[in-house]
Amino acid sequence: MRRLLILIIVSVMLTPLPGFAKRVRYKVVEVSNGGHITGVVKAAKKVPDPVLPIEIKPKEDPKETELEKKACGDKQQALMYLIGFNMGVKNVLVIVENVKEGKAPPKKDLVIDNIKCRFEPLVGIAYVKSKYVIKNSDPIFHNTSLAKVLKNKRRTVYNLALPRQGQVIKKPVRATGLHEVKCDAHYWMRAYIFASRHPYVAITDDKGSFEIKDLPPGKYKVRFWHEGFQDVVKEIEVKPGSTTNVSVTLTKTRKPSVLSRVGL
Amino acid sequence: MTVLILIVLGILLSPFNGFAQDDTGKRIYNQWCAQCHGYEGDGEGYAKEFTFPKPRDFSLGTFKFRTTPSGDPPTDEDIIRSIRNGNPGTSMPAWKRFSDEEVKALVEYIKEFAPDVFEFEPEPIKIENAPPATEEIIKKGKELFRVAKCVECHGQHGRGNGKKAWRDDFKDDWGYRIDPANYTYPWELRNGSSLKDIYRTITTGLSGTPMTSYQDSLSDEERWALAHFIKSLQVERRLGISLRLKKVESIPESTDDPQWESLDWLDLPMAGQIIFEPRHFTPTITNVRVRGLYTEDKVAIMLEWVDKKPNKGDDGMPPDGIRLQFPSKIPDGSERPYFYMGDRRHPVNLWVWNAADNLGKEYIAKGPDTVYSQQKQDVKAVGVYDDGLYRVIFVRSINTGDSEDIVFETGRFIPFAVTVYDGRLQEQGNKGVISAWYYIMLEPSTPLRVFVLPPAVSLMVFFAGFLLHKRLSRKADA
Amino acid sequence: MTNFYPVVALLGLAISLISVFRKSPFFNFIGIQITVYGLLKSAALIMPPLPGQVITMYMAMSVFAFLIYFSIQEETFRAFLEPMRAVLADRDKRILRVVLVFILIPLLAGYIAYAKTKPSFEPPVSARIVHPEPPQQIDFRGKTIKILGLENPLRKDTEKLKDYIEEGKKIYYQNCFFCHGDDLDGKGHFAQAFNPPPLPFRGTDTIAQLPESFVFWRIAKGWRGLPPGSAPWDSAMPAFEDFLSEEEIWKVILFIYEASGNKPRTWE
Amino acid sequence: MAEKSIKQGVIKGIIKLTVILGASFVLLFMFRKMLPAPTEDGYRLLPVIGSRVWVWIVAQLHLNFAAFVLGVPIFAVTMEFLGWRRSDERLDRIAYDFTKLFTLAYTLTALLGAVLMVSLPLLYPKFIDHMMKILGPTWWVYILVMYGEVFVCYYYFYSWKRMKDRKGIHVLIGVLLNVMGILMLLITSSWVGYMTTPGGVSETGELVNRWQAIKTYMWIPLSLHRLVANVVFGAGIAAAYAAFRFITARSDDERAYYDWMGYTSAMIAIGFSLILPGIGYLLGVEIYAFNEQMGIQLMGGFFAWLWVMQAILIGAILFAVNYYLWISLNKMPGGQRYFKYVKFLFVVIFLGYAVWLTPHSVALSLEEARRIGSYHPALGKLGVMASKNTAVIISYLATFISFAIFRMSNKEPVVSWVKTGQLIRILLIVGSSVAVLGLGVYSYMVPSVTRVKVLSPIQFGVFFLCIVALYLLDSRMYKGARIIGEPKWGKMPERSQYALIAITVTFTWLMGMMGYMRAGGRQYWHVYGIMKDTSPEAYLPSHGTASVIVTIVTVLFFLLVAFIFWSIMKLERFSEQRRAG
Amino acid sequence: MKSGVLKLILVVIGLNLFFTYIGLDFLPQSESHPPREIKIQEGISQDDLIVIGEKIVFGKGQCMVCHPMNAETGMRAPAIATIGRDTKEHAKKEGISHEEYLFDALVNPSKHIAEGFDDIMSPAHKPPTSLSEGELIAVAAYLQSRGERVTISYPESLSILKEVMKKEGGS
Repeated sequence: MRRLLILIIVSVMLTPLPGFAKRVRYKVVEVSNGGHITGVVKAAKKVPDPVLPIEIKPKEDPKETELEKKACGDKQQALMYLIGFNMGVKNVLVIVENVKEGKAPPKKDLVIDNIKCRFEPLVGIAYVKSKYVIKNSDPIFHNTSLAKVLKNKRRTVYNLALPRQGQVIKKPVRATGLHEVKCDAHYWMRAYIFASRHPYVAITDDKGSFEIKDLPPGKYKVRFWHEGFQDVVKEIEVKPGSTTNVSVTLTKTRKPSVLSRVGL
Repeated sequence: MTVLILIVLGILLSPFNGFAQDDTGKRIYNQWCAQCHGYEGDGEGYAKEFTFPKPRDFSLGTFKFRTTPSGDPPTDEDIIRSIRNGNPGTSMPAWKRFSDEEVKALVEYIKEFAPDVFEFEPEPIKIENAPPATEEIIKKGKELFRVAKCVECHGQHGRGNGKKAWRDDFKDDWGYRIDPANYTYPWELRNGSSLKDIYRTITTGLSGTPMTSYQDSLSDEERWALAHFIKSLQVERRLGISLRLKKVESIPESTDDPQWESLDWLDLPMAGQIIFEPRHFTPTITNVRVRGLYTEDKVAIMLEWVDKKPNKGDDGMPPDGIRLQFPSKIPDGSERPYFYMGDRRHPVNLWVWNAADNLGKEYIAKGPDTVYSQQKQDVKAVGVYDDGLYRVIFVRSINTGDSEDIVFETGRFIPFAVTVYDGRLQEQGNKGVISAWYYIMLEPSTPLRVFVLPPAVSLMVFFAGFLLHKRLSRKADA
Repeated sequence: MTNFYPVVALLGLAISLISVFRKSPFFNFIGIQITVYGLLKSAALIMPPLPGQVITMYMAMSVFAFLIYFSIQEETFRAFLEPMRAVLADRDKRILRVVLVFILIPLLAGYIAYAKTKPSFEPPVSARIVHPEPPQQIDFRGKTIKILGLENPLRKDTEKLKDYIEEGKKIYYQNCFFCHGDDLDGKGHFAQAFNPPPLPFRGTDTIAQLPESFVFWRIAKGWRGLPPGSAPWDSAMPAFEDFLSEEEIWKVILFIYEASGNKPRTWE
Repeated sequence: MAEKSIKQGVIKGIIKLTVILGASFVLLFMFRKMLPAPTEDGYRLLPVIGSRVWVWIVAQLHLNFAAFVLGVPIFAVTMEFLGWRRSDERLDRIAYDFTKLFTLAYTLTALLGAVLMVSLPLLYPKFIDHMMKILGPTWWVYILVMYGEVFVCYYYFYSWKRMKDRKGIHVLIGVLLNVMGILMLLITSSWVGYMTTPGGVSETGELVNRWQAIKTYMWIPLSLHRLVANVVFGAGIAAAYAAFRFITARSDDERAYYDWMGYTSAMIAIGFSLILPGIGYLLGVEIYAFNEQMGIQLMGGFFAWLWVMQAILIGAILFAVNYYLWISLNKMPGGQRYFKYVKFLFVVIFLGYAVWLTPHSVALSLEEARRIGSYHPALGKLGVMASKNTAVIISYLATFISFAIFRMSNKEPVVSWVKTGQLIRILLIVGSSVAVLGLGVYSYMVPSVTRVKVLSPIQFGVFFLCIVALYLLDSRMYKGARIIGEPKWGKMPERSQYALIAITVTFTWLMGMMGYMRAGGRQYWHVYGIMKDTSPEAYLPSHGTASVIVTIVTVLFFLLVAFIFWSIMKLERFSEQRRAG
Repeated sequence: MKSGVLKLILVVIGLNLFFTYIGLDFLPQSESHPPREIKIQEGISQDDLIVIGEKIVFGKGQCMVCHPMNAETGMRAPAIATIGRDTKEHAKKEGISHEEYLFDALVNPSKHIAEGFDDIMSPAHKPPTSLSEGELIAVAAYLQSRGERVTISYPESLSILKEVMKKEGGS
């Protein structure tokens, strides 16, 4: 009888809990014989990779301006459309969406390095509970502003100043979703990071191929994101122990904000 | 039977925990905050276009004024502080009227607009053992001011006119143009102007704006030194009603003549012109400083105000400028012309200077829309813009002989008012930033009676005392 | 500075208590005056400081009243005058007399004369009539509206009252709040720039004392409508007949009464 | 003077009046010929001081003397009646002295009236024609009543000695004299009432109904207010006379008599002044009823600050009265017992006066206004009518208690229920003051219309009830009480007499200022709403200029009164030598 | 006895002076003057002319029925606030003097209709408004004062008004 009593009390207590449950999106669970996804991302046609003109605005004291001109030069290869001879597109984010449960995300910090007035890497993946490691390897002042991309606004998550060369700041990864990294001192610098709770995210290599392992079986949506191409979403079915192949051709291009910032 | 009790207990309990989300927060929010911050907390209230800076959009989840490191959500005390003390320089007032419970409920309701941001428990930074302000700490701070690149946005003298501030993508997360803070005007600092406030702003940064957090890039001592230096830039604001003009031999020509620094000054708090069409609700200039002196035949008045971006009238915007207003006749009774542009029965003199042609012009105004220039121009004006600060000197002879001009007299309270224009916001004509009537007084040489009367009075009192003494002592002996 | 005044008040009290025991009404009088002055000045701790003019008035009255009080009974009056008489007349008090009567008091009188005659840099403060009497009627965009005895027409249809107040709130926060304050306490964003400062609507001294048609006249005519006694040339109150319609003005009046928790005065 | 026969005295009086009236008519006729024609909108401007200021001074002097001449007889007749009933020779002597006072003052009042009668038609011909057209007949009635008044007055004075045995009839004559006085008061009040709140006339000023023109809004309340004010003023002048004689008295018994006379007249003055605020309130209500805007202008607009001045003056009067009563405790055997209450009463009146003095809107300098906003929370609270009413009532209550203490200080109650009697008294005092204070505080929370219409009258009611109850209680408790000793009349320090004179001077000055406000009520009109004042002096003078003019009037008035007092003393000395010689 | 009377006089004079001091120093010193009766006759100043004009426009003339103070959408006649400047430009375009244009606008309004408005105004000197010549000049002066320097004055502008009246063939 008492057990019944406890059960009811707990159930009553739980009623408001779904309010909290909603927040816990991803349950870490042991995946015995998960399925795998591999594939190649190709571009429909060769798109020339633009060159970003760099214009150093005069600083308060002229010595600084010279230093900055020497460090950053006057133009920079955008490295936006890296399309191999097999039309494979590099730096495409492959994101498996609405994953309810799966392996725990790896403990791997993402290093974001300000080097030669550009962010290294251009596209990266960060995992919740590990850290961003923001480095400034240039002799000049950088400030890294990392913000989550919303519909037409951006929510700043971190906004850190790195005045000295070799400076390193570590910050925990908390907010998930696609983030855009900018430097308020140099308007042409950019980087894109996808922070995720689960390991089922991948970046295509220079041949455009990628591989995601040990997915619990089930129906998923896979999103292919590239800064220069429109997003493409594919429905897939993962069967235990098998590898499903997903290949996509990116056709419609789009103009990322950095180009308008540099005036192209 | 017990099952029945249990079910009843269950029903009873469920509304109880429903109680936690009762609606005092919502009621207060909708009654006193929604008109600016919007009923959905997205900053789209109907008072939005009458405020500058724009009301906070809570739904985006980014909070500028925090005691927590960059990336963390604000603590409840942070939001309570913003509600309780308001933000200087904005139209967010200090809400003292609500009880603590009400404010707590209000904070809970506000946090509901961006729930995912508040999932983590933030731990605020520690602000203690602030070193005392010493000469070399401030010098160190000045050095850091350059190293940490504050100069780029805040300018050499911290007036918020750094070169980088003028790129068109210098926006905040909400998509509005934003100006770097002007450290010299403490009453404009949104996050507070005390040493601790400045230290806190440097350490946590204002996320959502280009103001970065230096918590990791500068050590505590460095940040305290920087805070001390910034605090030392703050100007002492002297609000008052009248200004004395000293008599000197000759009027210094250039604006940075040290003689001007030695003079007494008066600060005029400015407000947008909201009385006549076109009304101006969102001015940026909040203060004009007035100094003055006079010689045997000339009067010179220097006006000083901070304008973060100079508009010379050649960039498609109207030029920056200033207008000094005097009644055309020193009023004897208490009757005066209307404080903005006079009225039909009491015309006013306008001394106008603008950055485009940098010379003084004289106008007569009998109301906001009847202004015409004078045939005989007697006012000379020279203006200089240096690192964010406009300094304009108007010089005119005390009696120009022109019937329409005011004749200055020593020892009399002469009303004056100021209208200032910042070209960047298309301010011209009636769309400007105005002040109320204030007074200048040409300090008279102390009149004779000040030397004659007091000794006479004390002599008389002495004599009366003596007389009393004589009478009483005679009575005492008798 | 202000927390120094309670000490002054206590000092005065001590003097008068001692003098009551030593039976010298003169010092008792001095003690009481100091106490009164200390109390008046230390009122600034619990509320905004009393203006200068009011303190001088109260002090003058207190000196006059206590002088009378000590002159009621013959012996007390004689005892009261005794110290003064002694200083002026007695032989043994010669040095005190020379110092006090022949040096200090004349100098003090001279200083007061100097303070009064030296050119003061405080401009003349002219008392302003805050609630001038309203005109009998005003013409509002060509239509004459009778002010005396007029009630707010919108207050009658009660079921639409809620929406009127809501619309009034919208009008208030688009035309008035930057001077009269978000919380209707007269501390808006522009309040500090205008002299006289904008009126607060909270408290029992402003709109609580006024009928709604008076407030309508003030809003419609703004500074233009004020009689000379109320210094219209300083008032920054715009004439809202140029910006708002008649109904909008009535609605904003409904709102400011509702939000400030005051009841309008009815025409008796 | 008393030896003349009644007939001779009366004829002398009538001749004097006819001579003055005749002379003024002749003068008027001559001047009208000699002086240049008035401007076309009907004004002649007096060169130096301006015609308005001249008429203001003469009218106010004439008014002061009229109040004196109409107030004192009421006071004299009551004294004679009491003297007759209680066969107290002193009361009779005082009545005789007062009659002497106002008989002498008659000539001066008549002279001033004549000057006024000449200057008004000359300086404001058009206005006087209009007034004669509307209220002409009342003017002739006025002259008739004046003759009646003079006849009865002289008869009443000269028959004093002869009709010693037929006192009843003599008192009746006195009453008739007063009736005449009141009639004159009514007639003159109707003129002023018509000017400020006109009635019975068409828009363009044609007469519609003369009775309506007389019976205007302001007529009765103004007459009532003036009647009571006259009594208070008459008693005040009598007190001043007594003080003057006390200072100049040579012998002790003379000093004792005039001390007693000063005390009685001062108490009567203050007794009647208790009613004045009530009637003033009535007058205010009638003005509001006539025209809302005039009411607001008097209460809240241009004249708002004058009420602060009134507060200062009445406060000073109350202070002086209490001071006089407390000093007179010295001369009462057994008065020492009550001195411990004096401290308490002093504090109450001091605080009441402080609250009363707090101005509602204070002239703040800019910094103060910026710091505390244009309203000082505490001062704002004290400056409002609610607190002022409460302060007035509490101060009057304290004055009454000082009076009661004085009256019973030399008596010992012998009635059985003394203990309960004292208890009741304390209960009454504490109870009523708590009630008044409670009502005062409550009236803050209540909308202003209930405060004005309901709470203030209740406060006044509680106050009156308490006073009446105290009075009855004391008279019952002290019936047949043991007298510790007769009050040593005459043993008063000179300062107390200055207090008496201060009361009268303040009261006269206040009358002058209130006249300025009543006249100001009709702003720029001769007759409000009907006849515009288009003369260059049509503006309302500032309170400062008004104070200066009122001071000139008051000083002139007291010079003339001093002349009367001096001439009475001279006559008495002369008749003494003749009797002694 | 002598010193007693002296003190007496002192008290009387002293009190009076004290009350005068309060009256002069303590109370606000403001006189209230009657509203100035200004009539349109020879030698009237331009300012008074404008004041009368304004009274007529906002009062008897009933102009506010169609002419709003500030330009607003859907207004049936030009806004008054800037009418002085607007009519000056139209007059320059039409090549006639500003005064003539203003009188025309009042006496025969249909002659110059600003674009975007239609011909709905009745002549101001005819019933129902039936303004006198002096009043017409006053109104014209007020309209000119809204944005331009006033050149109209009484009686100098009478000649222009008469001439405009003749042309219109009016009374």
